[in-house]
Amino acid sequence: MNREELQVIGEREREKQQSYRCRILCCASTPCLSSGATAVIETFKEVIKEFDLEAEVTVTSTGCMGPCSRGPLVTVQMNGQQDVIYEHVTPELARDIALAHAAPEAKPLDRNVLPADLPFFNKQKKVVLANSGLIDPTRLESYVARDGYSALAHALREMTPTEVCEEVIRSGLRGRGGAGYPAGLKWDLVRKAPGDKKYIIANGDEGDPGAYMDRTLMESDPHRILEGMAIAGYAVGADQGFVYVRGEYPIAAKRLENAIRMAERRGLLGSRVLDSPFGFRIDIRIGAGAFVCGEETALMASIMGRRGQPWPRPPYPAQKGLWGLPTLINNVETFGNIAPIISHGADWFGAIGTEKSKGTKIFALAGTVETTGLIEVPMGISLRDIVFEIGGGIPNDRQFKAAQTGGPSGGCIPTDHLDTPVDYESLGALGSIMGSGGLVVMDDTSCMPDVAKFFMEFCMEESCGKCVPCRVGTVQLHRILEHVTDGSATLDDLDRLEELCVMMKETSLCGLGQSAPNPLLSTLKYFREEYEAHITNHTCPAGKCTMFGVPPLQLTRDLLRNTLQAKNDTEVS
Amino acid sequence: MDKQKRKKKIRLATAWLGGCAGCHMSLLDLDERLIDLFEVVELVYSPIADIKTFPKAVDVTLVEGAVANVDHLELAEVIRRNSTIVVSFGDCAVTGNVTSLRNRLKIDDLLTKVYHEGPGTAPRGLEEDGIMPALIPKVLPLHQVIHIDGYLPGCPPEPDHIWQAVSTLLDGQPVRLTQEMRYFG
Amino acid sequence: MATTSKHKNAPAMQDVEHADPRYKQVDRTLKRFRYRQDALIEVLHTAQESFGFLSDELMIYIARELKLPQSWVYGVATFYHFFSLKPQGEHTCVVCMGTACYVKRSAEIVARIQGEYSIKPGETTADGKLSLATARCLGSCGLAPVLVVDNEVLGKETPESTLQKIREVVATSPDHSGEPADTVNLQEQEEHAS
Amino acid sequence: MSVVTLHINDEIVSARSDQKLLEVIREQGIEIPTLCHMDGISELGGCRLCLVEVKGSNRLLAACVTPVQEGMSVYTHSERLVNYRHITMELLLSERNHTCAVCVMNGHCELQYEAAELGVDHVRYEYMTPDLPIDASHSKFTLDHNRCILCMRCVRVCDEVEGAHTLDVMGRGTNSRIITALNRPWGDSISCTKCGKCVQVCPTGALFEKGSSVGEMEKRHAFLSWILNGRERKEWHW
Repeated sequence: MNREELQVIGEREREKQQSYRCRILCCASTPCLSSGATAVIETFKEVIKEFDLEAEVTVTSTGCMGPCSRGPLVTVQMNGQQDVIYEHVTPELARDIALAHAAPEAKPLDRNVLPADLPFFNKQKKVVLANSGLIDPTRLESYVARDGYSALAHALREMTPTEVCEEVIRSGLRGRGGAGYPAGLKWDLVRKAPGDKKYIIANGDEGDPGAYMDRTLMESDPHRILEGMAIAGYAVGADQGFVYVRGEYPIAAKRLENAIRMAERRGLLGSRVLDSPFGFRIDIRIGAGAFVCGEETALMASIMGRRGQPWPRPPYPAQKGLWGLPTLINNVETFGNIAPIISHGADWFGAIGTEKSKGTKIFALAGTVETTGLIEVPMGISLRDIVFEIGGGIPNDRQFKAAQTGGPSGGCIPTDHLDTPVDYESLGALGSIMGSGGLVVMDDTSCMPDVAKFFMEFCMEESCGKCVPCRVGTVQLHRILEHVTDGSATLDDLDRLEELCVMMKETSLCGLGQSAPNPLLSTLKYFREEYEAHITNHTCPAGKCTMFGVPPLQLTRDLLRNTLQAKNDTEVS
Repeated sequence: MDKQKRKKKIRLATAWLGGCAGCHMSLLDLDERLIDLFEVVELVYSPIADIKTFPKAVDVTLVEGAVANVDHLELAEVIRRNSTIVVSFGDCAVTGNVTSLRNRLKIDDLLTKVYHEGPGTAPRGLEEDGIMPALIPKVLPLHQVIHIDGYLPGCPPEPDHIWQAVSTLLDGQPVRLTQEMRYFG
Repeated sequence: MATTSKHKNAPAMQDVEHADPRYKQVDRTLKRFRYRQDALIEVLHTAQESFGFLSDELMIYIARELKLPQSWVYGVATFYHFFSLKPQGEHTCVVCMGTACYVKRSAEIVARIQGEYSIKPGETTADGKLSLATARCLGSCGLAPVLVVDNEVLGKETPESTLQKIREVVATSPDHSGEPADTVNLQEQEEHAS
Repeated sequence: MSVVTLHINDEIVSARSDQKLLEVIREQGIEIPTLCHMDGISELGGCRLCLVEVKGSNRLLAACVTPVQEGMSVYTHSERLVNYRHITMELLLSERNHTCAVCVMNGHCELQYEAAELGVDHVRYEYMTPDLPIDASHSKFTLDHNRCILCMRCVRVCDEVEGAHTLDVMGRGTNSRIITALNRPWGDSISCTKCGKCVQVCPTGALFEKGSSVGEMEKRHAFLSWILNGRERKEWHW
């Protein structure tokens, strides 16, 4: 297939869509599926069949629409009218929706409609998720109809690999996996690395508990990632790519596999991409349940079929990666940004976001907030806007306490810093990280030492065991936190806690160990009085921890007193 | 040690918690140096002396053994309260050592094995009668129970090392051991 | 390689592999990856899907086919949470312990199940009826707390509703013809949807 | 091979460009502790004792895996490093049951030596006292998991020098354990050649020859360079 044929496919698909008077889009990503989307889709199909509406109404399963807690979600598009989004759709409601919109004088229902001016949608800026919820992720044509693969075609025909790298550098795009290393610089390093065999890896091993951006992207718009990878392959001179998908995401893996097959069949991947001399293949590797495999060297070990243990850098993957060859490894969300950058140009992209953090970021908004779900916001937006505008505030009249970003590698941000702009530097300055984009909101029923313990336990179980500070340090930190939360710790323990945290940050081998103390350090920094309340007053301000009330040693002393008492009693009698 | 300058003798105590008394044997192996020692110190409490209660206002206490039962716990607290300087004396006090090998076992299993299954079976209920001090769930090194001012590892510490540590202490210096003197084991 | 199976310590593999058709699925994956050693994890995935768990015999077979040391295969299989070296119970309950679910107190659900069936996460009841597991985020944070009972995803659960569900499921007699009619597998839902 | 110059603790030093920092530091007579490193086998970078500060890098680098670079300025014993090594050693001692007094390697143990060297006279962290087995099924050697510090020297020497790969490691994190075959008794292993290389390179009393009692086990490392030199120069091809 060449560029012209690609345009024809897109044109034909658009015409076909326009021919329907009413298009019903049903979200079919994991959250909506688990709240009953399948039955809703079935109902729509039945109704269309029952009333012979095949020529006028079409039903499409799409990717994520955003407000997952309000699922199953359904969008209805009518020619010349504004889209209507329905929440909490049941099969009964689906029937009503279909009939209401299919009627000659179509009028939306007055039930379960999400208002069009909902801040949840207004405050967002969709770049990576632009297609999510609007296209059928299982059909290539659906993606092509929204100018899919045109960026790849453009890059292959109009740009040299160097120019592609320069464009990405100029855009200011930074890695979306967490650390925020400039993506273009990485690409350029791999491009300049000697050798004619190189690899591209898309990191979809999203391990942060509370984060599901990458899964949604892979499920909702798989071709976007493939296109980004192919452009990267062209830019750095690689002919093989891998998508490493977390094992917990079977649907994402399946849709990607399907997408790869279709792209290969159409000549968008394979030995001659779009009839050019450039050849690029993509394979999928399924993770097997190890958080540490999100770390790039561990991930590569896992792709090579080994224990997912990181190795010391340098040498960096750009020089020596998979099988010792230069490897470009980026997060799937990073690859999701590539096609828009090539299509619309670096300047367009650079206009979004802040000085040092360009573009948008996808967050998985979860926890105690009115509307949870997946959001994409321009960098630099304040946390307050995210929590109170987009998220709609804290339910049940409770107070906001902290926002946890970056999962087990990130930190907790308290009320005082709610107006902090969300970008790499500002979050870093607060002792947290952008991370891959988990954002969990906590209300005043959350106990901070307990939250720190939760994350430390996570890191302890996920530590690969290669280096001592992480392997043993996490265990010791967790043990001390256990003592804090059961009321048996001392103030000395707090000092020891801090010292060990700093030591782990500086001496651990990989990112997991280096960032594992972050949740602890940030809660200790902003909620120290809570720790002290546990230690000195033996109380948990949030009412979460079960306290001994007295340290175990004291308990033992009571035992001693009883023993002495028993002794005396025997002597008396 | 400058014996002439001292007017008042230093009040020294040694205590014996959960250990094998090997450290005290090693102390006695100071041999003729003991004579020098006792010219400047007064031994106010020790398993090798017949004193029943731990006295007040002790200058230096060497504690052998780990904290294994409630009696140890109580004594450790008294020692800390009544002493200016407390030294963990030997590996059991410093690390738990052999005494702590039982930490992997449940106390009940341990007592059953020792008192009810072995030779010379004791009548059941002995440990519940309060005659035996209750064992604490895990044997602890001394510094996890009370604040410690100096550590003298070794199993047992060599008499030379003891002499080095004690003589610096008596000179009013903190315990500072050279590398070859601070080996565990 | 033949010498391996003759050795007294290795189980007689030849008979097992041909008698059991499930080895064919493993063979297919082996062939697909051209017996490359770096395909180990993919092969283990297939093996686990076909057999439900990785037995010693299975791992010895895979080690031999990929010409990898047995300790290597075992090291990889135990590194990743996905691989189970023990057979699972008839019914499984996976409770999500991701941050969002934890904040919404999924730990209490685990504690209640633990109390009722006296099994810890990762364990199976003595009668082999129920396996309890915890997961690190099932990616349905909007529905927290989330759990999966026999492949059915349940959202916004309480300890009571969970226990009731588990009691119902465990009470159903094991249906060897497949899954109970009312359970809907996520994967199947996906197939329906697309 | 080109030559580079660099600063180590403010002294100018020259080195071959293919050398690792650790080697150059040791050539200067500077003692820097290591437990996972061993001349002759591949590097692991896991014990984190040989971390050094390099000017211009905000991360601490493990000397055993860091290649020398022209003009780099390295500090080996800053206050921060000394403190971190101290903590690392405490962590190691707290992880398993290192009861020196009843260990076959008492007095010859690298862990014991480095602890004394680093001034660790007590451990401030809680002892984990895990319940770990001892594998005494082998006819010549014993594997005591209680003393293991997971330095992986045995795994690497078995794979790289002996070529048997009998040993590997299972599990992850602090639950990692050295295994033979499918975590079966060592004595049942069909790949073990009983060469004893793993025993000789083990820094602690985790691997020892049967029949040795407390303090009797001493390890010899010299065989490794002997074998490797011989292989490299093909000395025995006649």
